[in-house]
Amino acid sequence: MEWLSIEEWNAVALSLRVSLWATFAALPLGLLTAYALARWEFPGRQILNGLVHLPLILPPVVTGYLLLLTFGIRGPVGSLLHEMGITLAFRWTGAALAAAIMGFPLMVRAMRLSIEAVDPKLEQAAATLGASRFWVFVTITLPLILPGILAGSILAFAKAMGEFGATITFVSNIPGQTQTLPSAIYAFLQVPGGESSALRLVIISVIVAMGA
Amino acid sequence: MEWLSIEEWNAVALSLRVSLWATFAALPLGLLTAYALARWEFPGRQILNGLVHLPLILPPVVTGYLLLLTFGIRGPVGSLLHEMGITLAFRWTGAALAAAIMGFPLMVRAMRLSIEAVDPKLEQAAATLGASRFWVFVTITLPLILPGILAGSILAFAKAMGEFGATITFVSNIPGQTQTLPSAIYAFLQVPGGESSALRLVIISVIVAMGA
Amino acid sequence: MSGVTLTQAVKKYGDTQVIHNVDLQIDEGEFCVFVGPSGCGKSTLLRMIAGLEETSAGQIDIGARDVTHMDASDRGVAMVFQTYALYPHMTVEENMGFGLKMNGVPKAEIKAKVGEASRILKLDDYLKRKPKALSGGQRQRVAIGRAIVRGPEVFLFDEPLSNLDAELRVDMRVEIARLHKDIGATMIYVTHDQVEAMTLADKIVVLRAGRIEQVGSPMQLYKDPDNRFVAGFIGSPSMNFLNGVVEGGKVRIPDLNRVIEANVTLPGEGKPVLVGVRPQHIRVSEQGDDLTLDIRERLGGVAYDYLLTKNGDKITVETDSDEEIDEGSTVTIEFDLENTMFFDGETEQRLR
Amino acid sequence: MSGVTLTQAVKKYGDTQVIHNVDLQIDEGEFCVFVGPSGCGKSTLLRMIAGLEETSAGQIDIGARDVTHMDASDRGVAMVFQTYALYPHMTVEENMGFGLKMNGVPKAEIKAKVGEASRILKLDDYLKRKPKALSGGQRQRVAIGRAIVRGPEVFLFDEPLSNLDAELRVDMRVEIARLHKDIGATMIYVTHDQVEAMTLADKIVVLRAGRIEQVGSPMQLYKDPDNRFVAGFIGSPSMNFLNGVVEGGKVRIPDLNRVIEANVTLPGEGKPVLVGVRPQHIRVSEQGDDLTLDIRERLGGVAYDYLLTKNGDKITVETDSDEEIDEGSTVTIEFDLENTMFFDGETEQRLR
Repeated sequence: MEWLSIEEWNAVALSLRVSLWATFAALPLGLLTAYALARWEFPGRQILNGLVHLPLILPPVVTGYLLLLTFGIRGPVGSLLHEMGITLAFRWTGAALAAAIMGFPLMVRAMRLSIEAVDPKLEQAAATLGASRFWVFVTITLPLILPGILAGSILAFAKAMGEFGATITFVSNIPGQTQTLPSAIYAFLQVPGGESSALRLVIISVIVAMGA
Repeated sequence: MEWLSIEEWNAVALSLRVSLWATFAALPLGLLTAYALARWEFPGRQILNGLVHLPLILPPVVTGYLLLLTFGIRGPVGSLLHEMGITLAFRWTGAALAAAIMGFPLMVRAMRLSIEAVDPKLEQAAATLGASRFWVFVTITLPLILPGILAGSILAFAKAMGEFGATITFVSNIPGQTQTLPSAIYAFLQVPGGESSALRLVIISVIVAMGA
Repeated sequence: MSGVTLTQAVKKYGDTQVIHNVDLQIDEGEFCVFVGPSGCGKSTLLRMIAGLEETSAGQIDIGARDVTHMDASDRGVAMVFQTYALYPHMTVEENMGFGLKMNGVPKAEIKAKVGEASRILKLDDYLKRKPKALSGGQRQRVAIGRAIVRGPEVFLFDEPLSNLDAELRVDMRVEIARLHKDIGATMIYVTHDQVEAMTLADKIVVLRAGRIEQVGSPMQLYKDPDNRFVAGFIGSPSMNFLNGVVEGGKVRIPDLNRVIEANVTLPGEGKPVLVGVRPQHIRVSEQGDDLTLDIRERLGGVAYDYLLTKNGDKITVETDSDEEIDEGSTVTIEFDLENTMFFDGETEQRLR
Repeated sequence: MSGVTLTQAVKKYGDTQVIHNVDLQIDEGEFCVFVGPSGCGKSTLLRMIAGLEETSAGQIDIGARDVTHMDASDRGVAMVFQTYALYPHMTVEENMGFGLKMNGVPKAEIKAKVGEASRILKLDDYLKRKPKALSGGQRQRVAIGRAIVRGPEVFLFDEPLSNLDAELRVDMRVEIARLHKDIGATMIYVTHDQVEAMTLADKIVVLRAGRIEQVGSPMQLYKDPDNRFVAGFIGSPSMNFLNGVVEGGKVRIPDLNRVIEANVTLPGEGKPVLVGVRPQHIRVSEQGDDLTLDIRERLGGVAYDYLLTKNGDKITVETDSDEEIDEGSTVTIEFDLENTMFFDGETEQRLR
């Protein structure tokens, strides 16, 4: 990649890694949450729904701050993880966590809509035709909601690629460590003469966003 | 306000001003766009739809950068406006523009859904009962979509209150000038000893977000 | 009140023509029903009269006014929709008074007229309710009331009973018939249900594929249809059509191994004709083996025998006898010449 | 194939009981129809047999097996839904073979059985299509085929014809009757349409508010109903009920100013009774002024006269005469004792 400086290339690679990890790690939990919200009646359903949507409602900076409080080295979960050798704050893993949490509402919503669009009669018909619960899910439900799963993942990935506020607040903007694409663009704009670097990264961002 | 410093108070007041202006200024255009997308068939409808959703898809930092290119003092629109005595870049008006653009897709989507939910037969029935187009809109359409207009405005306002990436990129982070609530939180977190200020502003943010 | 006249009315969507040069005269005070299978253009034609669809060519007059390019709101009509189209944010009273309010009528007068209509339609107890608190039948009555209160020159009904269940549909049908008798206004009514058409109409317009097939009173269409389509569409169960061939001035029916007389002008020797007999005019007889009695349906007062020809064509017979011929028996049928119609096998036009 | 037995079956949602201690025996190979107005619990009862609703109390047996708490997939049934419930991501062939595939049947055998069913149902040309490329009637046939191929012990139909238009409904009704005759399987069929019930059933179960009102063959229910509800529900148009009072061992009908004989055990003097007469058994006569002829509907072969009593109650009369009594005339009615049923005015039970 001759037309990208190492620093720029680092930001692109990091962003891709962060976003892919964020999307794939969130996928099973997202599907489970979407299914639970769409199909199950349980106490606390409304609370779960609110919780999932929280990152959409709160300012990203606030979400990042709350992540810092919780998962920072001195935070309740963060200190625990730190003892187990996992550090999130100011690491790329933290950026992935922030991206996953910011993309989670979008992912869950798309999946939930696709699950709600499945006529329960289709699953009931399969049951009366001799299909067990597992086979009903695999042969009927899953193929029907696949477009929703895909759409949700793409939305989450795109959100992760563009996420800035929560990331910069939670893991800061350390080149090669936590400097994702948007952080890098921002950083280049602060430095005199950085406009051309910023422009190149903007173009990459736009291409990725349009592709997704 | 004794428990807020002047700087903190400034950020809160500025954010409210920016968000209210952004919401109210976007309202008529948003309603028109939503109506056009929901009801009218015209060439370029898909393009308009894509354009409206662009700020949702692009990373906020990129949107901010594009705003800077367009509305900056040296940008094509910005230089024109500058000659007319209107400067947007690095001013609170620019923050309002950024907030309006970021909230626009959410506003339009909510309004559009509510317009699409109105059965055209209701409007047709009114027409056959002798109501002109104007009265059909005022007596039938408007009351039915009012909840959607309200929801769209609240969403846009909440988005404006939380917007960070585009704002900081376009108008930077000048205390008392362009330092909105999220920018201020971010700024306080960068300074040693700023955590308590940040915490207070986070609490205000959360209250506003929950209220909306 | 006024009549409605369509002159060479045409509707096109882009290049697709859905209404083909329709000429029609609906007299003042007449109850006119547009009937036909789905997609025949009956609703489109109604919406053109209402002003909800633009007319591509031709002319539409209501009374003495040419309304072809007039706004719906200026045509002096009122339309009742299948889905009721009540305003959810208004009470029953406000819904019913809407038309007058839009025309600037004083409040006291609106109240009086709404009260009168609600008395006729037995809606007095529901005036303060919102539509969602009403049953389907009540909603449809409110929609009709809203049209009555407006006092239009022409009432338009677009399948108003299709969303009601069967029992209520019969009740509302009778109510609409009584309404027309009472107020005597011009009404145009669209339905796909030939029973509604038969029971309500002064004049039935049978449509197919955007063209008028026949216009006439219900009994005219039943007793004297112009073509196979109308003969098959009007009457329940549908008329049976047997394939025939002209042979020496008579008609041979291969399925029945029989040659019958025909008191009509037949096409040339060897040409195909269709022999039409209604299920009510056929008797099943065990003196033959041309047909099989496939299924018998008993409905209490009446029974239907479904017979199969050797080719698998179906013949329906209505019987009210308790006579017992076993399902699966071989049988034949008898019918009288006076109850038989003949149609050209190629053009499907009635032979007279 | 097996019969189905319900013993004291109960369904509750929370505190609301919707099925009340239903006892029912459906024999092997029988065509049993559950019929009743909406909300009567007929679909719930079917879904309890299918295993799609839990049974709150009581027992359900299919053949010799107690299936009360068994999973739907283990009950050996196959259900046909009103909305077809075809799998949009599978072809017609895959839809029809689904049941066998789930039961691990080899591909060749699936293909053979699907081929056989598609031949019976005339679906050969559509095997490679997706459901969305089919018409409503074809979809319903695929749904029925899917159930046939599975080879269940019991077929369950939940209002399978309600989404079809009137004409197709009659055709499909006849096809289902023929199917039952051909494969002779036990079938349970839910409908709100008494015509479907009358024409299809070996045994009709009339339900109201979660309770069985009467069980019997179609003609038993028509000719010998146990109570007013069944008498009014079975038969079209509905039976007329006139208010009467017991007076000196006879029944006085105030609306007709008349005292009639009754060959049944009447309740005590002065007690109310209902006099039931079907529209087919009434003659309209001009020799009286008890009633008004409100509206006459002509359907071609048959006509309905709607009469009003002085209280505004409606009496329906079916006539096939062309006789012309003007709408608005004052008339009276005649009917024979042998065609008259009496019901207790308080319990609404039949008096015999």
